[in-house]
Amino acid sequence: MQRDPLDRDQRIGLHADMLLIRAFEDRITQMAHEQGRLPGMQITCHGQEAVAAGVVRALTPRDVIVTNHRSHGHLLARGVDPGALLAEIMGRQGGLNHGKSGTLHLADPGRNVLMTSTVVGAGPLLAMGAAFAQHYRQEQGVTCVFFGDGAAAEGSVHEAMNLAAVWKLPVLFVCESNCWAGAQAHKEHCPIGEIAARAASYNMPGEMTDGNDVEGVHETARGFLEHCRSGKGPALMECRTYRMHGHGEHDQQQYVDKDELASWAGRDPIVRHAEVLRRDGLGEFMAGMLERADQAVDRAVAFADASPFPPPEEALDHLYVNPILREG
Amino acid sequence: MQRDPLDRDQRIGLHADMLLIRAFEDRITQMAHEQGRLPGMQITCHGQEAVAAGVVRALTPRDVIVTNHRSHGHLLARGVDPGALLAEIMGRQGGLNHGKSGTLHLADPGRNVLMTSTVVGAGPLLAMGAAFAQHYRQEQGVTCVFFGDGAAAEGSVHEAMNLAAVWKLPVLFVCESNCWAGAQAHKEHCPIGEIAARAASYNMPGEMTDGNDVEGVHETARGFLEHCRSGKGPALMECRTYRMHGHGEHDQQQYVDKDELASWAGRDPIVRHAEVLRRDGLGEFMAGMLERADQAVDRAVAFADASPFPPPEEALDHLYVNPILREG
Amino acid sequence: MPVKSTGQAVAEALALAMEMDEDIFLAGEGIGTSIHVNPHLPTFGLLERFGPRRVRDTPVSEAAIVGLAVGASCMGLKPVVEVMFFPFITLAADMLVNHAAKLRYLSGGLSSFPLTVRVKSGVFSAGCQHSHSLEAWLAHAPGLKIAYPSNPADAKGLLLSAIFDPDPVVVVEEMPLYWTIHGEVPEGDYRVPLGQARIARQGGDATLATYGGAVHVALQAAEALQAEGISLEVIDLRSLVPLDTASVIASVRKTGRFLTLHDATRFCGYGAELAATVAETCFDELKAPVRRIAAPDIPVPFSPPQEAFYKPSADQVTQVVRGMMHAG
Amino acid sequence: MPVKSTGQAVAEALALAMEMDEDIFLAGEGIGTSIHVNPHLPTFGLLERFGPRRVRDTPVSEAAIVGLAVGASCMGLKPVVEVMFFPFITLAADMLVNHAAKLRYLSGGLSSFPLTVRVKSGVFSAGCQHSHSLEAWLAHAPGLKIAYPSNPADAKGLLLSAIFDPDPVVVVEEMPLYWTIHGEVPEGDYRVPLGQARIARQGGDATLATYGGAVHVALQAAEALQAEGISLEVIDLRSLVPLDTASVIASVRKTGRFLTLHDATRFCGYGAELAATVAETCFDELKAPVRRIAAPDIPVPFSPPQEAFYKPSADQVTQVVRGMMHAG
Ligand SMILES: Cc1ncc(C[n+]2csc(CCOP(=O)(O)OP(=O)(O)O)c2C)c(N)n1
Ligand SMILES: Cc1ncc(C[n+]2csc(CCOP(=O)(O)OP(=O)(O)O)c2C)c(N)n1
Ligand SMILES: [Mg+2]
Ligand SMILES: [Mg+2]
Repeated sequence: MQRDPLDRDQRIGLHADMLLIRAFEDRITQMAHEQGRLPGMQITCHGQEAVAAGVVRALTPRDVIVTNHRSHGHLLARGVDPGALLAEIMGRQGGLNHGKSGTLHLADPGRNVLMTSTVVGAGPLLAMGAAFAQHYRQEQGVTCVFFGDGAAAEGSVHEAMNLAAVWKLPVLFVCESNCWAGAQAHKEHCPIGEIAARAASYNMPGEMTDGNDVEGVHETARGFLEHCRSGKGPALMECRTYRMHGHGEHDQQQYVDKDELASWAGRDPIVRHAEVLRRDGLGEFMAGMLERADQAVDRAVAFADASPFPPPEEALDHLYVNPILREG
Repeated sequence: MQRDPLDRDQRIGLHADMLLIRAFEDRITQMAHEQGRLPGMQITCHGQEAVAAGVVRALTPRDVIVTNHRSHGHLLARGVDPGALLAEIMGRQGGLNHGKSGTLHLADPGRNVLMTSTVVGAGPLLAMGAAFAQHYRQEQGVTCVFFGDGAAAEGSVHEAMNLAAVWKLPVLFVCESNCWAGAQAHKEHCPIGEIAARAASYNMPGEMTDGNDVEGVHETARGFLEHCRSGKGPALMECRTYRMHGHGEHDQQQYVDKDELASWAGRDPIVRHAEVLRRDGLGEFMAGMLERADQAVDRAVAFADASPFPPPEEALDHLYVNPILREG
Repeated sequence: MPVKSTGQAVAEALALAMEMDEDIFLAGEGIGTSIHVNPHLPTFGLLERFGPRRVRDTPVSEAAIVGLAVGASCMGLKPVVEVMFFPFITLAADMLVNHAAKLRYLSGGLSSFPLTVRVKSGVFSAGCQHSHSLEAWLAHAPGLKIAYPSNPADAKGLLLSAIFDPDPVVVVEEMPLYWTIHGEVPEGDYRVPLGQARIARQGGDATLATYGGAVHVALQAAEALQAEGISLEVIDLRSLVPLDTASVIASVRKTGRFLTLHDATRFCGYGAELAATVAETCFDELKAPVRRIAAPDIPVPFSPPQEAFYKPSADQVTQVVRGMMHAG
Repeated sequence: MPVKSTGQAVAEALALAMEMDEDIFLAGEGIGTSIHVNPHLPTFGLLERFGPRRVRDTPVSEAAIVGLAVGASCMGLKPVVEVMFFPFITLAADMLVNHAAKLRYLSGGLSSFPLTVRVKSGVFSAGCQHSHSLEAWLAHAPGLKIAYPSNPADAKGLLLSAIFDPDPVVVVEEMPLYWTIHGEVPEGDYRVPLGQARIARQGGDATLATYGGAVHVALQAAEALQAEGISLEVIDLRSLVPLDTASVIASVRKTGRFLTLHDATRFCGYGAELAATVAETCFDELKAPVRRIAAPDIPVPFSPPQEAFYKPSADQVTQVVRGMMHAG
């Protein structure tokens, strides 16, 4: 497929997204170590920002996102308000989901970040259903689902790919292959060493890409999205990357080889992209970007801190559209 | 792999197995149309006998079989007593499983027909577990699981193949690809047209074979069993065949193309094999075989008819090894 | 009013709903092309009438069937999907309980899931992997609503309410009722609201609450008791969630005696909830202890006399009621 | 006796069992190599001690984990597998309920399934896809046994009984107890028989039956009530199936008042079974209506004040008991 090359604004935009994600998550990391500041566990995509930025920037507004426990990047790249995001992570009333979700199921249906499940492997099934609706209504939308390499072991992922392929539904399956599933290394759960190889058995295109190359990810995503949009059915894109902060901020990563970690640190997607931009004479456009990202995060923290906790009894709200009244 | 060619006794044995299965099931067909004679539905493997005979004859006694709703052939080829089998189908006390199972979950653990599930797609998971035990104990056994092409759409089958492959468990996955899953044609549930293609994505050998060629099936099974037995992990064998009697005896097959059915009738595995044997000068060894099969079935019917129904209150038995006593 | 079978009433509701609303589609295994040719089956003729866009046969993938409904409903469609038999609900349990039921809550009320799952229950000579009444499971999953009709009019009216309800509803259809129970069915857009029980028979001495096919067993028992001068009030709950607690309690306040009846097993069955609710609420009015009639705590056995033993009978009901009359 | 944490007690039971019997192996997600380094976790150190043959990290495949146990146990091994969190039991529900629980029955008693499933429950700031107490589901599945310890000694003793029980047992471990509850643990092969409740505190005015972490809430309430002159008997059920009905009833006969407490939601919860049983059996002895204290019928909310609202408190217990004292 022949596509227009990325223009300057697009390239700069990709970089800005990655910087915002990194800045936001660095603050999460910091806050996670302040006792009592953040309830529950914190899961960042530190090191994987290129996947979020590269794929999400390739979507149109009517395209739908389904994501998982490692969702900050997807949400921020989609333009979700960092304040509402952080407030949700903190369980506040002003959070995206009024504190019902917390850190693990962050969703912003208004921006078509339609559903988020922390049941590993569930996302692809939900996405298949959303894509069915797009197909049924003959809309031009595609549903893009992010899932981990570990998730690919779940039966649900197979069922989703199979049905999407049989019915030619517009699903872009994006596997963020970050070398780990919890404390389990990729080869311990995946006998062939890659997930993308499965695409052939569903008669859909599939490809392994360098997940730390934001422009490459973006290009690949654009190609696959065209495929999906043109009625040819789903596609599978695997992005090889690395989970730099362990499974979550509580993870000490004792089981991770230090050299491996260091080698991936040397491939940091932001540093790499900054070099590329500078090489291409675009260095000046990065000026002030970091500061702006930090300021956005400062505002988010201020907003979230100022947001009260929701009243306890509002725990009863939001379950049904037509509530059930029960005594007892 | 170089294997000894089949000797005469083996070839005749394969034929005898197919004849017994056909005779047994023809009687089932007949009885199914006698109102009130057989409780529940009847599912035959008419047309698929070559898979049962070909694969099961390739197993050693210590190899384990896990089967599904279409199990008569697997059981009979394994040497299960036709009388106990029929009695179970009729819900009698003298049945294989004392009437608890009935027609759908026929199992004979004493002959290593270890488990039978009629939850489509469950067998491969059970087989993976049984093979784990063989592997754990470093026995030489292989677990052979029969499942349908339709079953391959279930997530459970993916999970079973993936784990068996990662752990290199001795499972022979045998997909009886009989062109239908209920009233759904193969292409409606399988985007690539074959299940065997998936083997590659699990890094295991896989092959599509002619499921109506009993000697070919047998050879292929022997090869894959050697692979499994040698510690190299699982294998996937797909046998292309046809479900001649519809899903069950109650199925009128309105949705089946008559020409297709006729064309497969022309490929009947028993007729084909008889021709091969005759061609190879072994015709004389088939003399009386049909009669012997029929007599075995006559004896089975007599046994089953004579077996009483189990006492109603014995419905309470066999649930736990250490029963739970409950009031109420 | 025309007299219809329960199966025809379901089919009528499905057809009517699809005519009324283009956002409604059906999906499930064998709902379009079926191995059965039976005009009393609930999707009989719908594929021919509405075409394959709206009546979709799925692969054997229960998680995908419900996942499809969850995803598509979040996009605003109103999916009506079928899970063939109740035990297979286990394969879709994650999608139902962790997704259909929870995603609205997790979103903080931003999303909704107007989906309907139809599932067939009942005991029909197929053994325990096809028959297993798990309504108590669903009722214990906040976020779902559950309807369980006993006759054609309710089957139509409850299903239409379910389909147009903005929340996820599971409608349990007891398969044998499709062809055994006929009755008058109001024409047009007839709805039975979820959460309103029906007094199936008035009585003054004891209240029996039940649902589904067991309603007919209860009515038979009531008839027999009448001859002995005992007057049993039979409540057909129709909807298990929301439960019409008020009607049950009002009846018990009148009769002073309460018992429950269902084909599901006893321990932790739906009858426990009913009995507990009445015991909590009607302490002063009860003249005898509450009683529960249910299947014994075993899987459904196959052998016909044992299957009959499993299923609670009208005799059991009369015996228990007689005992309650003597108690106080 | 040495004092241990609940997590250490579990680890001790696992280690002891594995030393005693070579047929025992462990499998689950992250049970060997873990993202957590915490000596109070129940499989801490076991991989190092027993090696990867017997302590097996699995891919993220819950159906496969339980399928592994079913298949391996049918071959005579005694698998002890872990499903990480209770909501993920839904993904293994078919394997548990239609296979582990039913296959022995279906075989007519020819097979047995001496497997143990450990599953973590509890509320721990992760929201409703990680926290959902489904013990009532398991208790409603004939063929399973269920243990639910509240303290280190029982955690060890029940687990050892479960592992060596010839039937499938699910042991529910409330995760927060691992590190919050310490106690004396008998050394060596200490077993607590399944089906024997423990009087956690003697009392004469009312009987409260509960299990797991809620036992500590009940004891706290009992202490507070003592100050008011109300004496609450607290029964720690320890095993939900079999239920020690006799001990519960004996206590109610003594006190004349009965209430239940659990963290699971109320409607169709385990408390319904308890309340119904007592209402049926102790009609003449009850001085006040039975009462159930449970979580409201909502998913577990994330926001800390709402999570606290969800979980039944000692205050709720004291209030209800006070009310019962006034009632009669
Ligand atoms: C069904 C299910 N099983 C287990 C878990 C626990 N869990 C959370 S994340 C995770 C690892 C997932 O790995 P992967 O899919 O590769 O995603 P990553 O965390 O690497 O982004 C596990 C096992 C879960 N949330 N859901
Ligand atoms: C989990 C589950 N879903 C649905 C069914 C109903 N069912 C029984 S057999 C069958 C078709 C299976 O097709 P296939 O696996 O190809 O086997 P075949 O009948 O062709 O031998 C279906 C859908 C079932 N038994 N289990
Ligand atoms: Mg990963
Ligand atoms: Mg088939």
